[in-house]
Amino acid sequence: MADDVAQFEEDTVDARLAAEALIVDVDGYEGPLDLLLTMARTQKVDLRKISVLQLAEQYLAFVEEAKALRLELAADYLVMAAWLAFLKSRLLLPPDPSDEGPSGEELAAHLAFQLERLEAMRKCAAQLMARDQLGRDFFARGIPEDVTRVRRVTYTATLLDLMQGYARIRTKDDFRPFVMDREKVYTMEQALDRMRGLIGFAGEWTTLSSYLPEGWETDPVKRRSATAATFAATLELVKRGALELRQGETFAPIEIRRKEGA
Amino acid sequence: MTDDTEEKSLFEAPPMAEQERMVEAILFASAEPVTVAELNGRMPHGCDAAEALVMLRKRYDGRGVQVLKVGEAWAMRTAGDLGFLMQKETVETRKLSRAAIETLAIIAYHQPATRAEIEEIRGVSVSRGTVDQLLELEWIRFGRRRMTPGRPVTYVVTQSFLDHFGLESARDLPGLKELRAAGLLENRPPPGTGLEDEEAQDEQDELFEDES
Amino acid sequence: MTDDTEEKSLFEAPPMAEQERMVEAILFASAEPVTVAELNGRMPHGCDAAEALVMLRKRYDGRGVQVLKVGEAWAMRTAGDLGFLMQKETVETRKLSRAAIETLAIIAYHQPATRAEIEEIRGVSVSRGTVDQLLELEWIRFGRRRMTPGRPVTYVVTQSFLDHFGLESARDLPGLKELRAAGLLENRPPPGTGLEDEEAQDEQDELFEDES
Repeated sequence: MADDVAQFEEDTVDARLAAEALIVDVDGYEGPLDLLLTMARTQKVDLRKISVLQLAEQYLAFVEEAKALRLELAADYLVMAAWLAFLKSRLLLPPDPSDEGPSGEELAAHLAFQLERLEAMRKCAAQLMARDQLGRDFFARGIPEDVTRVRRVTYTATLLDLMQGYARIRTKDDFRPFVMDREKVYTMEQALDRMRGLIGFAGEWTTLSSYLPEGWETDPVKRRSATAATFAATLELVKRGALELRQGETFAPIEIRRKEGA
Repeated sequence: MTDDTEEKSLFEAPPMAEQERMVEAILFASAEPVTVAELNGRMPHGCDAAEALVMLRKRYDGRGVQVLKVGEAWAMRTAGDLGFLMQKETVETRKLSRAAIETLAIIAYHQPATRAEIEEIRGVSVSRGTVDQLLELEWIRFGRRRMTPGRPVTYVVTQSFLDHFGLESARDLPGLKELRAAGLLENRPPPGTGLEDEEAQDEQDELFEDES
Repeated sequence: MTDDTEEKSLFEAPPMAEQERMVEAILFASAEPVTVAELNGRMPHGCDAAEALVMLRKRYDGRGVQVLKVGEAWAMRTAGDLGFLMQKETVETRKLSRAAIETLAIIAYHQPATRAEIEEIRGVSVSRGTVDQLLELEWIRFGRRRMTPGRPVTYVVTQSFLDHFGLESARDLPGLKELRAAGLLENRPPPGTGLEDEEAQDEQDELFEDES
């Protein structure tokens, strides 16, 4: 028996080597399980009561016959034959207590389950195809009306758009070629020009802020710019020796005076 | 009807209720209208499609689907009043054009405003389409005619306009001063004009006095 | 019904009879099944398509055209017993191979099913072409990947499959209950391999939920 198994294993290897040669599949069967199912039906019993041993012998006999006829079987048929030969040995020999693998009965039960399941699926497939089918027995609408897509455009605007739009129109006359907007910037050159004209009158200590140009004292942005420019201009004039500069303490008003003899 | 079908035999014509079912199924599945002759040809021998059609037509009276005569043939169609269900409306929201926004703003701030006044303020002509669009949106409507030569029509903003922009009245529109505070008016009034916001507003009020 | 329609207002949902007409028109016009969500989306605000469908289905009971549930969607189809009238409409379909039919049945009853599971059941390898053909027919589609080594793809049946075979859901597959009871839909691995696929069973339970 063990020799047989070895023999089959050899055949399997041979079959693999011959893979490129012509392999005659078993006509009309969808694989070894299908063949087994057909054989099982010849036992004419409920698949649950089938004799797996008898089935294995039937299959092995079939394979022997095929070999005698010099038919080359597809590899999976030979693999199945090897497995069934192994199963047969398991079923016939008394169980070896030291053996850990599944018993012959368990393997046989699983094969029976596989056959029953395949048979059940065959039946389901047949039932499914026997149902009324769309386009053959029942029909969909012959003139389907497509959903037409209507695109509607709505327009929107926000209050901000409106206000910006209005502001744009109302200030349109102000638009001029692009230049740096310096309306709130008082330059040091402007301050120097102004201070040069004024220092002649600065005989006494006077606070710097009193020299800010007219109209630049109230708007904080303008005042800051004018203060900075005027301060820078006075530093320049101090450097040239035209002015004197003092501050009583930190953050105290800065005072200026014409330098005597300048 | 199910009782009737039991009487059906191979040798007699099916009962009329059954014939009606047949006509119904054929008209439903057919890709084009079907003539009475064709119906009779497809139905079992002895059927009277014309009579079945009369019954079927009555059955569908007032329903969502109608049995209609199309030329010499018959067809089933969805009821005309339900055509709106066969349309899927996609609403696309677009931003109003700059010209439309400016025109709308001028009408809102200066209403009632004539086309000539709008053009004078914008400094460019106002296209017919722009005004029509605003009329269609129901944001502006015609006001009283101006009692000046030519009796030009005026435009005023509508309640829809106020609703859309969340305003109680057109008077709630922010004035130039507020626009400036909001940083929307960067520029000073043109030098030499001396026009402060309030003055400008007064002038407008004068201009449109009789209307407001 | 005509009395009811007079009560129709812009702010209330139309009366149920009117909603039924609408569902009727939409289903009638469409060759493809339409979901309840899509029906509600196309009908006026406040409509209850699901309720209208119950009424409509009853109305068409025994008629030449039927209102059928197809998965999560609904469709109108001619009655199966009238197929003999429709030779003209019959579409010749490519004949499926035995392998394709069995593969389809295995996927339907065991879904979600991996290729390995199909092969295990049929005892033979599944050719690429067989699966491709079923995918092309849109009768099967890819399901979630199985969270087992190799993360194999699974196959499940589609709404088109249900529509084609006139099934409300995969739960209505013929003999499903009996097969489950007999344990024939269990994923039973060969003894000794110890590969119990718990997840496969859970997923299947999900798909056939109400049935167990």
